[in-house]
Order: sequence, then structure tokens, then C-alpha cells
Amino acid sequence: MKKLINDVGSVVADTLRGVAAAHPSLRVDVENRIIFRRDAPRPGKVGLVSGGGSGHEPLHGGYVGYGMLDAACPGEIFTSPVPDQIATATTGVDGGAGVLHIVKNYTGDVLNFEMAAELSGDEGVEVARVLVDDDVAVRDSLYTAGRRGTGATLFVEKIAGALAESGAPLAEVARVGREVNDRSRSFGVALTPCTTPAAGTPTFELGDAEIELGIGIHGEPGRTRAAHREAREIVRLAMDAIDDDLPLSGETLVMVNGMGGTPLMELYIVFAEVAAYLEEKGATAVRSLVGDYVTSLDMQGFSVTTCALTGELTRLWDAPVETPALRWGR
Amino acid sequence: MKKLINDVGSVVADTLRGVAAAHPSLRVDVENRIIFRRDAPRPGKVGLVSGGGSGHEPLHGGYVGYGMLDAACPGEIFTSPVPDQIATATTGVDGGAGVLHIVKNYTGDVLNFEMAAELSGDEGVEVARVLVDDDVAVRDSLYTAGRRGTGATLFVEKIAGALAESGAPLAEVARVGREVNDRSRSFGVALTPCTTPAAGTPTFELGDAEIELGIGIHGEPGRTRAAHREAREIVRLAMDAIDDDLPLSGETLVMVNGMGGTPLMELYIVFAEVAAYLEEKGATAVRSLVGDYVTSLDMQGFSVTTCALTGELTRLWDAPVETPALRWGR
Amino acid sequence: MDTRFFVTWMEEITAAVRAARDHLTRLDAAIGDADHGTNLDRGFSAVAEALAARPPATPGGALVLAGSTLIRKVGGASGPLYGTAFREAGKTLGETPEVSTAELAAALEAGLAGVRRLGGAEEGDKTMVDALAPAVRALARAVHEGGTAGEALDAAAAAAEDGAKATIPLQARKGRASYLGPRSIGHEDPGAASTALILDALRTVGSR
Amino acid sequence: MDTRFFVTWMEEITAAVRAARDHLTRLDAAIGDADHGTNLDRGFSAVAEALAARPPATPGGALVLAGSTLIRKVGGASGPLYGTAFREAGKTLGETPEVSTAELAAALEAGLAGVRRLGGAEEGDKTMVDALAPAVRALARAVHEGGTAGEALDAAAAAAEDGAKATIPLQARKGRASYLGPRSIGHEDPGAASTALILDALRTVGSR
Ligand SMILES: Nc1ncnc2c1ncn2[C@@H]1O[C@H](COP(=O)(O)OP(=O)(O)O)[C@@H](O)[C@H]1O
Ligand SMILES: Nc1ncnc2c1ncn2[C@@H]1O[C@H](COP(=O)(O)OP(=O)(O)O)[C@@H](O)[C@H]1O
Ligand SMILES: [Mg+2]
Ligand SMILES: [Mg+2]
Ligand SMILES: [Mg+2]
Ligand SMILES: [Mg+2]
Repeated sequence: MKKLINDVGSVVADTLRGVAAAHPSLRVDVENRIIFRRDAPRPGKVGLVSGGGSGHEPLHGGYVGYGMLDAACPGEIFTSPVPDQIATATTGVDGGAGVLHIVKNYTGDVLNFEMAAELSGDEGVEVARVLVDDDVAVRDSLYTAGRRGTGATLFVEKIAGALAESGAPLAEVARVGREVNDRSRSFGVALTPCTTPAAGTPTFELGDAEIELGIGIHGEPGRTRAAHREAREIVRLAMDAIDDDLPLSGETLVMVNGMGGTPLMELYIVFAEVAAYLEEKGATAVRSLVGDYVTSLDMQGFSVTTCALTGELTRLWDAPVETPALRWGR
Repeated sequence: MKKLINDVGSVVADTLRGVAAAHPSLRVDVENRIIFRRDAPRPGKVGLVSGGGSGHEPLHGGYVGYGMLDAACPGEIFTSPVPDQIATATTGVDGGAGVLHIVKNYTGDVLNFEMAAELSGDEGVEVARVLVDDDVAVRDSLYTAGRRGTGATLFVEKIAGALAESGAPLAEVARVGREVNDRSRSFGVALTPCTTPAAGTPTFELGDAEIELGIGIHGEPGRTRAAHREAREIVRLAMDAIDDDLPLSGETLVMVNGMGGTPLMELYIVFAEVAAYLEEKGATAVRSLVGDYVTSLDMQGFSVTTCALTGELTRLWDAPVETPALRWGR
Repeated sequence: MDTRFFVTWMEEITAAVRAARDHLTRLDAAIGDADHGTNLDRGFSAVAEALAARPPATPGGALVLAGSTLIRKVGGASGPLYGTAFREAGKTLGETPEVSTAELAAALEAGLAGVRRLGGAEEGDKTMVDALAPAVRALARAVHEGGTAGEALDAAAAAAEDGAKATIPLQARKGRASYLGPRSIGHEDPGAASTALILDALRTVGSR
Repeated sequence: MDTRFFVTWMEEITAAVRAARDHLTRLDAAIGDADHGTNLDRGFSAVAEALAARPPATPGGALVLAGSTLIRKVGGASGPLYGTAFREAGKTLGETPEVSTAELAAALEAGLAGVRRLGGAEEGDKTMVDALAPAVRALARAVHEGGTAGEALDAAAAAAEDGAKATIPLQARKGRASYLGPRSIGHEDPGAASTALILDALRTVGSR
């Protein structure tokens, strides 16, 4: 394993020092591991807090700023943050209008955010939650922990963040966040596994002509292994899975997301096929993102996330945002 | 080799289709392989054209837009574009005020841009050129093709682009571009080689405990091979090389750039060490970029680029820019 | 079993988890996200530190402090689950300075109930419950049959170990491994493995 | 040597470059950027197409068309350099329908001059010049010594081949390989290797 790190034990702290040095618009509490908007709390504005394991950068710290998150709580690599940390972030961003937790649906994230919400409630902070579970590779049934939260997290953070910025109350901000999640679907594909610093070896083995279909964002194997093939065909597998679950149509927000080790060139090649697929289905990619947004360390591969837009969602997507990883209109 | 491509022969064309589909603010001439600003040519504005081999995305197409490039010419992977292509871009963006070619110092790029400048001159377009050669790993001597152009290309494109946007004449835009280059230095480090689609195998072999120091951006081996070590020490090697060449001091623009396969987390860890090193030297990273800006396909590693700012350069850096890969103020 | 006993148990877990860290992480790499060993190592190191810094006055106090520390330091699924298990067990013990085997059995039963309430897993879902539930049953049975403390702890450890191994052929229905569907079959659940380790540490301390 | 001869030469190069593509790319991977084989394959395929689509009327016309096509299609360093070499050679031949060995020698000399002017490389800099210059010299010598065309082309091809191999121990001073400094030693220059190939194709066509 070769990584640009100082020590396996200091990876998260060293990352936070880098984030602090690079982004004066953020206030980084390295000890408590919280990335705050510098001007948080904003009186009267609903606060948005998200978090999860590290290793998905720029998620979540890269989305802290005007029009998006008020604070992000990075855990250890692929490990959800702890309740105290989340509670400190929550009270720290409460401007009196309550705080929205944006939580990816993983047992660890759910339990730790739940405990944090209780702690924050004890401190008099009103907390609502949006649970993100967009990954169609996992069936939501009695026999699973439910769908995973992946790419749609960014859509929820952006759109709920825009509504919060406009002064909307907590219930409204939570409502729009849930709507984004309900209208979003994702599917991921890996060409290679990733290597966590602590494990030091790849999380799974994959042959030179094999790919994993239906991966999550924690280096776990996917639902099935398949033969490597043309980008066009891989995209078809991914898009069919999405379309089977929620038929694609109309104005669509699309993200082609790199898993961390994928050249941008290949993501554009994938995007071309995604756009062509949508067109075939009578849908249109009216808004899009192509790049590394929700990653798994050094994994090669991509995920596609779609969101069926409404007029309101498009307007909120287009609203100004100013964060390290997503910025427009300011 | 596993890549998200349809065919080795269609990689550049498929990428351009993706760029066209993803960015309505661009006009992509897939046949001639030119990425234009949609509103080019802008009457009275100096046009900026850059280009080079593909495989460095988002360079150059990701920097086309308001306040930066008017057109980019991608060549085959790691192969400079051809004269006709550059000349078509040049005449296509000339708004009557002339066109600036921003050329990275490689024999191929220099020769092809020179020929294109001649062709464009024949068509009555005034062309000036800024040659970017910021890489301190290569001595500029009779015994080399001179320093390579790497990370500073982005600085030149941004700052010259901002001045052009303000209506400055060609000579002024070229002057500021050269000044940026003169004040900029880079050094690159690889943890892994990259694999071009055409070659299909890594461009060099590197042991599990080895790194390459002084790499360029074309997958070539570096100046020396060294033992892998802590990020802090690797950064020291890179920064010493820069500081030896042009002592670091004062307000500095810094980019910690990923080579394509490096997790963003590691780039932040590197940035923390770079910022600490600068402070040691009495310099300050007053503006910074951390991410994948000038890549080498799937290579893992990073480069650092510094630019000693002046009031004018800072002001131009801060000016609004609206491109796929760099955006603020709009 | 006095306060010292429970503190020693926690120290024994800390050492055992440290030794098994990479093994647990590898189990988690196969069907999860390769962090279970690091998670518990971080957590129990903090537990050992906390117990040293704020020596508890009662067995219950030791377990509550251990549980709260796990919740504060681990994160992930195992942090809240193990943390709650130890906290609930500790709360059940109340202020008693000396714990009988029967009281211990009741405490672990409360811990199991906490895990079940929080995580919603049943036996057979391929989680830590598959090791903890049989251990709690074995302990209760031993108490009922009137064996020695040593025999009871032996039985609990053996049942946990068997329960952990029995997760191998199961398909996961809770936690990350459930995402793999049928591909989760054939691997031991890391949380069940660490539960077996925790009960083995209990046996070790009991046999001294 | 008539127009057909020159067209056949270009076709022969096209086939030889196609066959050696991966070899040339591997040479370039060692001290450059792994594209020389693909570059020339793309370029000469286009040359063959252009010659078929617009059959030239003269030997000079064939070479100028080949050169312009290389400039239009290759990119990189080798595109303008080889393109200029063929263009300059072709222009030197003017409108003549039949080329003597002496005229060919003069044409290749002009091509070499074009490469030198554009790229600024001297012999010994570890570039295509190291194969082209001795080939041009050998050709001139053979003409001077009054040998047959076949002997002259043999001599030129052999000299190019020797020149290419002689680049192995050199440290590069031009092109990408120069970035490697002393690490460029021990590898054959890809451009010198392709020049040897081009002159070998000339010999092949001459010997038919
Ligand atoms: N709902 C649940 N109920 C009981 N135990 C669970 C549940 N979900 C997960 N676990 C246990 O947690 C273990 C994983 O812990 P760990 O790897 O530390 O956390 P994470 O899954 O968040 O990475 C699993 O092996 C399983 O035994
Ligand atoms: N200045 C120069 N003069 C002559 N030949 C050169 C010069 N620079 C490079 N070359 C030749 O070009 C070859 C490389 O061609 P190619 O790989 O196609 O282009 P690039 O270096 O742009 O990738 C080198 O092996 C060398 O022979
Ligand atoms: Mg985890
Ligand atoms: Mg090249
Ligand atoms: Mg885990
Ligand atoms: Mg090359």
C-alpha cells in the first residue's frame, strides 16, 4: 500500500488540517472533527448537518458553505461519526430554527445520528432528519438493512441547503430533502477495489477482465461480478437498474460520479452514454455533474445518480452555492 | 488494462461527446476536436487558445469559459494537437483583437502551435504566444528540451483570461501570462505509473515501496526513484526543489494537484504539509486549489505549483470565472 | 465478581481485540468495509484509558463507563450496539459491589435486549446477536443447573464461539453484509467474532 | 524511381509502421510518453489513404502530400518533424517524373535539413537525426562511389539502422527523453528506430 499519509492513525486529523489551511471560508474544529461554515450559526436559518465515514471526499466537508451544509462530521475512514461529535455540530449550527440531519442509510450512521439527535434534543435543539437511500442495487426489504445512501446525498444537501438559505422552516427543508431522495436513484460499478489505510490491502480481489456491479461507497464488493465490457454496455446495465426501479422521464438531474481513482476523461465517456440512454427513454439531462463527488478512496469506477426534477427542485438546484466542491452563482 | 471506454480509437471523440452533453455553456466541434466558449468569438476581446495532449483532464477543455479560455484543442492521448486544428480554433475565436496561444513547453506542442500560428497569420489573425515552463525537475539547459510546462498552465490561463475579459490588448494579456509563468514553479511526484489506452500497460514499473520524483504529466518516469516515505517528507523534497529554484516568500498562490488516481483526502494531507512548509519559509498560501486539475490519466501522485503573487495577479485570480472545472464569482 | 474483576475483564478484552485487530478487519473486508478491528481497537483502548483515569466504584459503574466510552469513541454500527450492551448490562447491576453469576447472566441479558432494541436483529440475521444470544442462554442455563462460576463462563464462551462460527453459512439480513445478498454466505460475521472474543476474555478472567 | 516507386515506398512504410506499432510505443514508453507507434500508425494510415484518394502526379508530389498529411494527422514532435522532412524532400524534387539516386540523396538531405532547422537537434542528441543523418551521408557516399541504386539504398538503410542502435548508450538532449537526464541512457530512441524503419522500407521497395 502506497498512500500520501503521515501515519495511519492521523489520517483524518491531517486531512482536517489541510481542509482548514485550504479553505478560509470554513472553520475547522480539528479536535472535535467538525467542519463548520465560518459564519455558523446563522440566526433564524435552519442548520444543516451531515456526516459519515471519511474516505468519500469531497463528501461531506466539501459541501459546507453558503447554500448547502452548515457543518459536516467526518468519522474515521468508512466509519460513521460518533454521537458527541454530531451533537456538538448540531448545537453549534442551531440558529434557533432547528437543525436538519442528512443521514445516509447505514446502520452505523443511523444509530449514531439518532443518539446525537437525542443528545441535541436534551439541549433544546429541534432536530429533523432526512434519510438518504437511493442505491437501487440493494432491495429495501426485511432481508436487508435497506437501501444504501450514496450519490443522492449531494442532491439532498444542495437542494435542502438552498431552501434553508432562503429562510424556510425546518419542516419545509426536511420535506424538500425527502422529496429529492424519493425522486433520486443510484447505481455503482467498480473496476478495482479500494485500499483503506488501516487494512493496507485491497478490500476485495478483482480479475483483470472483471468488474463489480452494484457496489456501495465503502469498498464492499457489489451485488454481482461480471465480465468487463465497453463503457456503453456497462452504462446500460447501470441505467437499466435505475430505470427498472423508477422509470426515467422528463427533465433529469444527472451525476456521473467517479469513485476516486477514475480519470475524468473516462467519466465524460460514461456521461456521453448516460445522456444517450436518457434520450432513448425520452428523458433529458437538463442539469449535470461529472467528476469526483462521492468517492471510495482510490477505487476506480463510477456511479450514476438521477433525480427527476420539478420546477421547484430545478430552481433550488440553480440557486447560488459556495462550498469547496460545489460552487456557482457567487 | 481496465478502462471505461468504448474503443481505444474513439477515446478522444467519445470524451468530447460527453463534454458537449454535460456543458451547455460550451460549443464542441467534435469533428475538428475543438471546445469553444459558446459565445466565441467575442468582438474586441483577445481570444485565448490552449491545447495539448488528452489525458490531462480537466486541462484544457475544463478551462474554457468566461474569464479563461475561448477554445481548447485536445490532441490524442499525450500527443499535442495538430496545426490545422489549432488554426481553426484560432480563427474561430478571433474577435479582431488577436489571439493568445498558451503553450506548454514540449517539442511537439511548440512545433504544432508554431505551425498553427503561421497558418493563422496567413488568415490575418494576430497571434502571440506564452510558453509555460514551470517544472523545476528539469533544468533549462542546452542539454534538455528546456523545462516542461505543467501546473502553471492553469494559473496562466486563469490570470491571462481574466485580463482578456477586461478588454486588455493582446500585448498586455501576453505580458501578464509570461509574468505568471516567470513567477510560478512546479514539482511532481508519482506513487504509481499510468496506463494509456493505446499502450495498455503501465508506462513504467514501480515497486511497492518506491516513488518517482520529478515526474512530468505524460506518464514518463521522473528524474529519480526514491523510497516511499511519509507525506511530510515527500512534500519537503518537492518544496525544497521549488524553493531552491525560486525562493518562496510572501503571498503565494498554491495548487496541490492530483495526478488523476489520488484520493482527495491524500491531497488535503499534502496541502497541510505544503502550507506548513510555506509558513516555515515566511510565505503564506493566500490562495489555493486542492484537487485534480492537471492530470496524467490514472496516475497516483501529486504535483505542487506555486506562484509568487502581486497585487495585480491576486486581483486577476479573484476575478469571476465560469468554466466546467474552475468557477467563482458567477 | 467484584469491581476489579470487571475492570480486568475490560483490560483483557482490550488486549484480545488488539491481538485480533487485523483478523477482525479482514473478516469485515470480506463482507463489510474493513474497519471492525480498527473500530474496536480504538474503542477498547479508550475504555482501558477511561477506566484507568476514572476508576469505577462498582461493577455496574465499570460497565457503564465502558459502554459510554464505546459510544463516544467507536462510531459505526458496532459502537452504539456494543456501547448500549455494556451500558444496559451495567445499569442492571445497579450499585452492587459483588456480582453473582445469576446477576451477571441477568446483566448480559439486558445488554442483549439493548442490542436487539437498537439494531432490530433476530438470531440468524448474521450479526453479533448470533453469538451474544446463545452465550446469554448458556449462562442462564448454567446458573439454573447450579454449576460453578467457572463452568458458567466456560459455557457462555463456548456458546458464543459456536454461535460465531454458525454465522458462516448464513445470509446476512442486517448491517452492511446484507447488501451482499447471497454473496455474504460463507464468511464469519465480524461482530459475532468479536462477541465471541469478548466472552472468551470473560472466561479467561474467570479462570484466574 | 518514378511516382509509383514513391507511392509504394509510402505504402511499405505504412505496413512496416503498423507491424512495428507496439514496439515503437514500447520504446517510447521507456523514455517518453508511449505514443510514438500510435502516432506514426495514425499518420501513415492517413498518408496511404490520401495517396489513394488523390494520386500524385510526380514523386515530389507524393512526398509533399505524405508530409502535409503527417503534419495534419500526427501531432506530437514526430508529426511536424517527419512531415517537414517529407515536404522538404518532395519540394526539392520539383516536378521531375523520374528521380535518380543522386536526386534522391539531395532530397533526403533537404529533409534532414528541415528536421534540423525545426527541431534544432544535432547528431548525438539521441533523436531521429541520429538515424537520418548517417543514412543521408551513406546515400551520398554511394552515389559518389557510383554504386547501383540497390547498393545505395542498402547502404542508407544499414546506416540508419546502425545510427538507431547507436542511440542506445546516449543521453538524450532533445525531446521528451531529455527530461530523464542520465536515465535516458540504455534505451533506443523511438524516433531513430522509426527512421531506420522508413529507410528499411525504401531499401525493400528498391530491391523489388
Ligand atoms: N442491526 C444490527 N444488529 C446487530 N448487530 C449489527 C447490526 N448491524 C451490524 N451489526 C454488527 O456490527 C458489525 C459491524 O461492525 P463495524 O464493522 O464496526 O461497523 P460498520 O458496519 O458500521 O462498519 C457486524 O459484523 C454485525 O455483527
Ligand atoms: N528536437 C527534436 N529534433 C529531432 N527529433 C526529435 C526532437 N524531439 C523529438 N524528436 C524525435 O521525436 C521522437 C518522439 O516522437 P513522438 O513520440 O511521436 O512525439 P512526442 O515526443 O511528442 O510524444 C523522439 O524519439 C525523437 O526521435
Ligand atoms: Mg464502517
Ligand atoms: Mg506524445
Ligand atoms: Mg465495518
Ligand atoms: Mg511520444
